[in-house]
Parts: sequence; structure tokens; C-alpha cells
Amino acid sequence: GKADVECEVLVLGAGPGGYSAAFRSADLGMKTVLVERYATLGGVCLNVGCIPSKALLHTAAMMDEVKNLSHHGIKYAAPEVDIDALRGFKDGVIKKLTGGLAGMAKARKVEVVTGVGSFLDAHHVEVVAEGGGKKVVKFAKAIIAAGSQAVKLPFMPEDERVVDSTGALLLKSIPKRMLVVGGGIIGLEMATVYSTLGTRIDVVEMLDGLMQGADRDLVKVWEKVNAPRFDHVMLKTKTVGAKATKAGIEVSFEGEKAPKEPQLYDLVLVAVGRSPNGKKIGADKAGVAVTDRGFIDVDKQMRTNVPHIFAIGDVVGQPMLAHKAVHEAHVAAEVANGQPAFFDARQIPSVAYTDPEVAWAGKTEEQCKAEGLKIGKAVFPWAASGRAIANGRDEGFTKLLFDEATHRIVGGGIVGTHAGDLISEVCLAIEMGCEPGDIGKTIHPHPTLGESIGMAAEVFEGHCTDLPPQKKK
Amino acid sequence: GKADVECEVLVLGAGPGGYSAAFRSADLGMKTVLVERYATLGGVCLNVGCIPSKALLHTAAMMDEVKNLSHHGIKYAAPEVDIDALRGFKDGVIKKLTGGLAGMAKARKVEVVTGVGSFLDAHHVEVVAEGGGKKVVKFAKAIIAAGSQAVKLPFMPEDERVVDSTGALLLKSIPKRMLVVGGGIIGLEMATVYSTLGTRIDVVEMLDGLMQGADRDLVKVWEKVNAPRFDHVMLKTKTVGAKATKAGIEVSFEGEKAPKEPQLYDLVLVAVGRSPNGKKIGADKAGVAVTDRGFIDVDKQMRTNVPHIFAIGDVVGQPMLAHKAVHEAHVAAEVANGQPAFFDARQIPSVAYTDPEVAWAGKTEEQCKAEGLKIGKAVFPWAASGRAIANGRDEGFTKLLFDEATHRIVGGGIVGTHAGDLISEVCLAIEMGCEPGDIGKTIHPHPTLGESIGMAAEVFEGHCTDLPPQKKK
Amino acid sequence: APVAMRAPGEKPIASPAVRQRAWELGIELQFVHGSGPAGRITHEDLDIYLVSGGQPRVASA
Ligand SMILES: Cc1cc2nc3c(=O)[nH]c(=O)nc-3n(C[C@H](O)[C@H](O)[C@H](O)COP(=O)(O)OP(=O)(O)OC[C@H]3O[C@@H](n4cnc5c(N)ncnc54)[C@H](O)[C@@H]3O)c2cc1C
Ligand SMILES: Cc1cc2nc3c(=O)[nH]c(=O)nc-3n(C[C@H](O)[C@H](O)[C@H](O)COP(=O)(O)OP(=O)(O)OC[C@H]3O[C@@H](n4cnc5c(N)ncnc54)[C@H](O)[C@@H]3O)c2cc1C
Repeated sequence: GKADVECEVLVLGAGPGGYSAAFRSADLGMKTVLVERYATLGGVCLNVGCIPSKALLHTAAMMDEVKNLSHHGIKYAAPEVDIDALRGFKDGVIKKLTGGLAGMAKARKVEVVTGVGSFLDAHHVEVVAEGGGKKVVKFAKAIIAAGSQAVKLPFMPEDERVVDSTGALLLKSIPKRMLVVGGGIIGLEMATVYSTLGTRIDVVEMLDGLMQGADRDLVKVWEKVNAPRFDHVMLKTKTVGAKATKAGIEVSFEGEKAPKEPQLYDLVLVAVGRSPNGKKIGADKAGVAVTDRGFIDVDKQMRTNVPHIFAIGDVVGQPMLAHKAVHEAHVAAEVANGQPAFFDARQIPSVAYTDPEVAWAGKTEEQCKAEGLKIGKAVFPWAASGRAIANGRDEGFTKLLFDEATHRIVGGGIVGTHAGDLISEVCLAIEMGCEPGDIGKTIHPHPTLGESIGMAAEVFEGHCTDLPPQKKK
Repeated sequence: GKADVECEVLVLGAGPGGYSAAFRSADLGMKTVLVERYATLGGVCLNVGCIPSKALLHTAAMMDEVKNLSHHGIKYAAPEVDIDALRGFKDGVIKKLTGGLAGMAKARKVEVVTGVGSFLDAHHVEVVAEGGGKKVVKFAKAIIAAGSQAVKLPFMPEDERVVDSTGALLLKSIPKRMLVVGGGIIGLEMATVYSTLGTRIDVVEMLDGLMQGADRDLVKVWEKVNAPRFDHVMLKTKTVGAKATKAGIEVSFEGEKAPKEPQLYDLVLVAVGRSPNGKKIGADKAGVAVTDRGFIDVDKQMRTNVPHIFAIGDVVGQPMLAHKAVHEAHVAAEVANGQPAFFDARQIPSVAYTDPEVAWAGKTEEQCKAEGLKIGKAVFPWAASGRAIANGRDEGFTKLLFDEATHRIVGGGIVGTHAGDLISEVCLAIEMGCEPGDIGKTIHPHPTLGESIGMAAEVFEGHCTDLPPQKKK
Repeated sequence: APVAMRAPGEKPIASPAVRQRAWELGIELQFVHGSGPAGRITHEDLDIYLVSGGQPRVASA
């Protein structure tokens, strides 16, 4: 077919997966085209995901910390909250990062084609710009990074008081009562922000616990600290109907913790999961197989069933996380370049950037149990951490899981302030196949939260002298 | 000789070195006596060092963070500062920890003998209690953990407005003008606390830079952020005299940046180093050799020249850091128990808990240069870190140093908020002998400050897609 | 006597746990062949060194 643009590598979608794949491709010397529907690069993560949520969460965490300072003799009056300025700060953060991306694309001579892309065949993508203009891009290889979008609940009314995470991040106002539908990380992060700003929160979750995927012992600590944020935590409960009235959104529930009467909310956040965009890109025309749910299956080299077409990021499967997308992106670009790269991570960490943060990496205890893997568990409670006590935040703990047979670390979890930064060491330890002695004999600086990881490894060996004597094994 | 108490292991001094040695000894089944001059355990670190300083520094960091919040639309009025309550918080932190230690000693059946201990011979220590009561302890093995104390300047007047770090931590009042003599970590940490509370600071340092030991590129970032705290930073300058007057302490200087006139201060903090307590424990009577400067030399198993007497912590040499003391303590106790332990750390991290924090581990660039070690340096600037930008604190950077010959990591440094927690991963990487690929291919969670370590490793390989394209090597 | 495989003063690459075990076994890592990337010494390398009667396995160059 005829083409307006030709390239070696076409990348479809400019989220963290897409831009990383495009940049790596260009760095490897391949002529690269990046197709993105929106005017700014960065995808969900930078524009309406990871980054804006963390900007607001940092602000919220600091506001909560100010309250703690009153126990240290430092008393602040309630702040003046200017949500326009807060929104402005958040938008500034996004702009700085997306602007940086645009500059880096240019510096790499990655050609960005703006518009909705759709495969015409196994070597052509048609891009339709907002005004209707069309361009056909011919490619030797393609990397699909079309990402995912929020799942909608069919019975929710079309109303500006019913939002998904994107809407919640707009922070139009501070509602009095808010319902969060779905007790996963994204919902709980937004609940944290709004509740710190003064909103009373209800959360409804079909399953029997919040923050699924994390071990219950971690979540329990979070729950205890966060109980004051919530009026009702409705587990094993379904949202079955909603009606927009002048007074608010009237939501009715069914299930174990369901209130009998419908409840009235000023804002309803639907955060019940994300569905992949695999079905919306004309993949069939290129011969790329898409699952019923919209995922695209790939091998260890990120190849789809069509060997010169790769896929990465949210569109290839769980966990839908930016850091997974980026590492997959590098593999796809390198393989497209003919290098023998492959994706073989032993662990992909998860973090809930709540307050306290909850982070875990490698296998969870639940997973080990399900797999029948015998593990030794070692816990260092932050109540014995000098730094945590000095910070006035000693509710957390650090947990490491070791394979009983090999004595290698297989997983770990941390709940406490900055857990998301601390988990990195656990990630490295898992990839390196560390034994308890490797971690415990590594001198960690005192007094830090990080040393809790070293101490947990010492606990496994029964050697920790910052805890009461352990029973002999 | 006759003895009031007999034991297998006597530990002299109950700082982090001493209590860890005693607890480990007891855990290994040895009858253990712990001799400490003060009523509370924990030594310098818990009572007048690491812990109280960090409690105040955390409070200071939060107060500074509140100022940043005004750029996010959250405006607080100046707080009411109740320094009695702040001091009370700090004292409460200490009490919680020292109380914990007392409980753990009891649980381990470690006998604590309170008083000043001094060797009578190679198997006896005499302990003189405050009231004058004496006890003789007979031991099979001894571990000396007598620590260090602040160096005094002979020409400083005896005056309550002239203090060492212990005096500064008392936080009796908030002076208007304060002089910090000595630009090391301890002095700069205290300067941070006082300046946040409202004090104007001068600092005087004989050498040509603050925070010696850290690479200059790290310090530079700290300097830039902290410049507003200081009226005068007097490098290559000596304090030569001081006079107590009614108006304040009048201090005169000589050197490159010395003001001509003597300067008047409300408080002078002398933080010019710490000297080991080796000469004050009758070591000669036990036959233990002490150097002129008061250090006790030991081998890899922490043995002094007298094979059944060990020494650990500040008293055996630099770096004088609590985490070094603890790891040495475990080795000493294990060797005393007949185990083949040895101290063989590849790195001992240092952290300045200033704002931003500065942390480094393994070899510094300066050290590599001095040793003639060819290294490759990789830097990830936090200006490209989504999390740092979202936190409103993107001034820092993460640096990794790799041996050019072996491609192993030999060191690293971080300047930025929470650098002290982040450096742990670098510590582990050095001990494990990681290559750039080990660190770069480890999936770090996004968006965290910790991922800057993974990115720096990618920078070394020229693979980082979160920075502008790198030049080909 | 075994022949050193490394320059004097060169620290062999081995994790803390491997170093500790070598010390316990009285093995000088200096003389142990490292089979891992860039000569990293693993537990298996210590095992081989032991069964070979303390003779350094010459790298199959
Ligand atoms: C509120 C929220 C918070 C989150 N927080 C975190 C977090 O803290 N950490 C984390 O790791 N993950 C987080 N995530 C998940 C993270 O955002 C995703 O995992 C990540 O963005 C996936 O990257 P991707 O490149 O696969 O796809 P996406 O980021 O979804 O990007 C896909 C891109 O493709 C474009 N596109 C799709 N189809 C077409 C087409 N046909 N033509 C042209 N362009 C197209 C889209 O416009 C989009 O820009 C969060 C998500 C949300 C919603
Ligand atoms: C202000 C300040 C901040 C610091 N911050 C940090 C930090 O953040 N991180 C860090 O790692 N290090 C820090 N340090 C250093 C740290 O405190 C020391 O490295 C650590 O305490 C050394 O432990 P130690 O067990 O060797 O000795 P010490 O803690 O000095 O303990 C020695 C103990 O022995 C007792 N003793 C001495 N002689 C006798 C005797 N004859 N009879 C009976 N008892 C005796 C003393 O009373 C004391 O309790 C800081 C120090 C100061 C002053």
C-alpha cells in the first residue's frame, strides 16, 4: 500500500510503555514513529495516573503529618486550602514531565504522529487526527502499547458527580460525602487525598478485603491507621443501582454490609478495574490475536503471534503497572533490533501510595501458600525501629519471606511511611537470589527505615539484637 | 582475685556496640554482664546522638515541608512552637527506646552492673558506682565498647552558652545567632534543627569544604538548598579565641574567610570531632594496647592484642557510626563463643540527615581517584524523576560508581529527600558485587525515588529512556 | 600450594553469605574459581573447591 510515512519501528501509544519503547528503538538507531491519540505524551501514567495521583498524595501526606507535629510541640492552625492552586500545582507537575518527554522525543528524532491509530494490515497503520486528517504509516516492525482504560459500571447515571479516576484527579471541588466503588489501590489512593481534604468516605468492595493482592497482615496495619477516614467500609457488598437526584447520587447496595436504605453521595468514584485496549486498534487486520477480554498474548520476547509485531504494557496483561510496561518496552525494542533480549523478571513490585504506604515484591504469603511453597517468614516491627519512633510513625513492619529449602529470599512486604522507596532493596535482593546472611550482613545505615530490611533478615537467622530474644528454632 | 560477680562475657559500655554484643552473647548461651556508667542503656547513640538528633530533624524537615506546601495551594500560618513540648517529645522517644533496651536485657538475663568500669587485670574489671560502691566482675572474655566523647576546644570558656552536641540537643532555648564550630555531619545536623526553629547560623571549618568525606558533587546540592540557613560559612578558617560576655560569646577567627572583628553569638556549638575512650578504662592493666590517640587496634575478628579481649565500635576507629558498632558487636560475640565469624564488610554507609539528606556507601569518587581505581560514573538527576517532581523536591541526584575493569559497583551516593533510606539498596548491591545489569534490570516500582537507582544503572549502560539520549561510548 | 587466581589485594567477588561460609570452611577465596558472571564465586564453586581437595579449578579458558 501507499504510505505517508515509513519507518523501521512503529510504536502505537505513548504511555510509559510506548515512549520507552520508542526511545529505546531510536537509541538503537532505528527510524521510529510514535503514534498517540492525545496531544501530550506519557499516556495514563503521566497525564491521569501515577504522577498526578502522587502529587496529590504527597500533599495529603504532608497535611496529615502536620497534624502529628502537634504532638511534638509544633502547632499549626488549619490551613487555607486553595484547590485551584492545588490543581494548578498538580497540572504543573504533569506539564513539566510531559514537556520533558516531548523534548526527549525530539532529541531522539522520534517522529510523533498525533491521532487514533488502527492497523490496516501487518505493515500499515492508519492514523486519524482529530480534525479527520489521515496518515498511513508503513512499518517494518510494530510495538503495540495501547494501554487500558477504566471499566464502567453500566447502571451508573451519566452525571458529572459520577467519575472515574481521571475525573477524581480533576479535583473540581471537595465533596462532603464520597463513595469509592472498588477497594483497590487506585480507589484507596483517591480516598486518601479526598479524606485529607475533608471529605467523609464510604468504600464498597465485592470481595472480602480491601487492597487485594497484598498480604492481609500488611493491609491490617493500613486499615487500623486509616479507619478514621471512613464512615462505612462495605466488604462483600455490591453496588446495584444509582440514581442522580438534585441532592446527590443515590446509591443502593446489596450484600453482607449493605445499608438497607440507598445512600446519598456528592461524588461517586468508580474504580473497579481497568480493561485493556486490545480490541480497539484493528489488531485483527494485522493478524494479531486478541483475547476475549481484550488482552494481547506475548512470549518472553514480547512478540505477539505475528513475529514482527510486539506488544507491551497494560495491553498484554496483569499487573497493569507502569514499571512493568517500561521494562517490557526495552525488551521489545531490543528484540526488534535483533538483540537476544527477553523479559524474565523474578518480581514486579506493587505499591499503594496511601498513608502509610503498603509495598510488596516477589511472592506474597498467600501465593506461597497457594503454590505449596514452604517458606520461613521473618518480621521486623517498626515499634523497635529508632527512626520510625523518632518520626512518630512506628505502626509499620517489614517482612521477608525465604524459601525453606533453598534459603533464598522469594518475597517481601513493607507497610509504613516510605514503604514504596524501601521495597526497592527487596526487589534487588530477590533478583540477586539473596540469602538471609547476604541481607543481614550488609551494613545498613542507622537510624533509617531501611535498616528494618537488614534486621528482618537477622530475625530469620535468630540473630537480631534489636528485638527481644527469639525462640531457638 | 576475689569477685562479686562471675561471667563468661563482660561487655564494657552499653552503647549500640555494647548492648548488641551483650545481647548476642546472651543469645548464644553465654553468661553475660554489661557494665555501663549511666543508668540508661543505649550509649551516645540512643541518649545523646543518633536518635534524639533524628527526632528533632524529622520535626524540622516537616516544618520546612509545610513552607513548600504553600506552592501547592495549602497555606499554613506560622506555627506556635512550644520547645518544652518539643523537648518532651524527643525525651519520650529516647525513653521508649532505652526502656525497650532495659526490658530486652532482662529478657535475655544479661546482668547490668551500673558504674564506671576499669580493668584490674586480664580477667577482672572493677565497677565503681556513683555512690562509691565497688564491685569486682571476673570474666573469661571481655568486649570493650567504651565509645567516644566530644573533643573540647581548650580556649572555649566554661559557659552554658558554649555546648557540645549533647548540650545542643538539650534545646534549652532558641538562640538568635549561633556559631557551629566544625562543618561535619553532627554540626550541620544541629544547624538544620536550630535554623528551622528560627536561629541564624554561622559555621566555621578549618578545611576547604563542609561535610568532608562526601563527594563534592553531592555536597554542592545540599549547599545550594541550604544557603539561606547561613549568614556566614567560613571555610579554611580557624576559631582562635572566645570570651564570655554578658551580651554573648565573643568569638575570634583567623583564616581565609575570617571576619576581622570578633563575632557575638548567643550559642556556640563545638562539633570538631569525637575522641575514643580507650585510655580511660585501665586497659594497660589488662595488657590491652591503646594507641596514642586512644584507639584500640583489633583484627578482623575484633580481637585486641590480648586474644580473649575484644573491642568494637567508636573505640576501635573510624568511621564512628552506630551501624558499624553493631555489626562489629555481633562478630565479637560470635568469636567469643568460638564461632568462625569475621568482619569483612565491603562498605559502611554514611548519612547526613540534613534536608536534603546526603548519603553515600562504598568508595567515593575521591577515594577511587586516590586509589587510582578507574571507574565509570553514572548519574540520574532527580529533575527527571516523576516522584521527586511530584514531591516538589527534585534538586537531588543518584550516582553509582562502577569499576571499569570488572563492571562491578564499588560505590554510590545520593543527595535528596530520604537519601538515607534509599542508600540501603546501594549497600546491598555493593556487598553482592552487582553489575549494572543486575540493578538496571531489577524492576523498581514507579513512581518512587528508589527507581533513580535502577535508572542510574541504566545510564551506565546508555539505556535510560527517562533521560535525553546519551552519547555512544 | 595452591596458586592464587587473583592479583594480591584484589577482593574476589562473592556475596556476604558465600564469604562467611568460605571463612567457616577455612577457604581462602583468593584461590577459588568463580563460575558466575565476571568471576562471581557461588556456593557451588565452594563445593567444587572442596571436593577437588582444595585444588583451584583452572578456568577452562
Ligand atoms: C489513577 C491511576 C493511578 C495509577 N498509579 C500507578 C502507580 O502509582 N504506579 C504504577 O506503576 N502504575 C499506576 N497506574 C497504572 C499505570 O498508569 C499504567 O500501568 C500505565 O500507564 C500503563 O502504561 P501503558 O504504556 O501500557 O499504557 P497507557 O499509559 O494506558 O498508555 C496507552 C497510550 O496509548 C494511547 N492509545 C491507545 N489506543 C490508541 C490508538 N488506537 N491510537 C493512538 N493512541 C492510542 C492512549 O491514548 C495512551 O496514551 C495508575 C493508573 C491510574 C488510572
Ligand atoms: C549528636 C550525634 C549524632 C550522631 N548521629 C549518628 C547517626 O545518625 N548515625 C550513626 O551511625 N552514628 C551517629 N552518631 C555516632 C554514634 O552515636 C556512635 O558511633 C555510637 O554511639 C558508637 O557506639 P559505641 O557502642 O561504640 O559507643 P557509645 O555509644 O559511645 O557508648 C559507649 C558507652 O560506654 C559507656 N562507658 C564508657 N566508658 C565506660 C566505663 N569506663 N565504664 C562504664 N561505662 C563506660 C558510656 O557511658 C557509653 O554509654 C552520632 C553521634 C552524635 C554525638
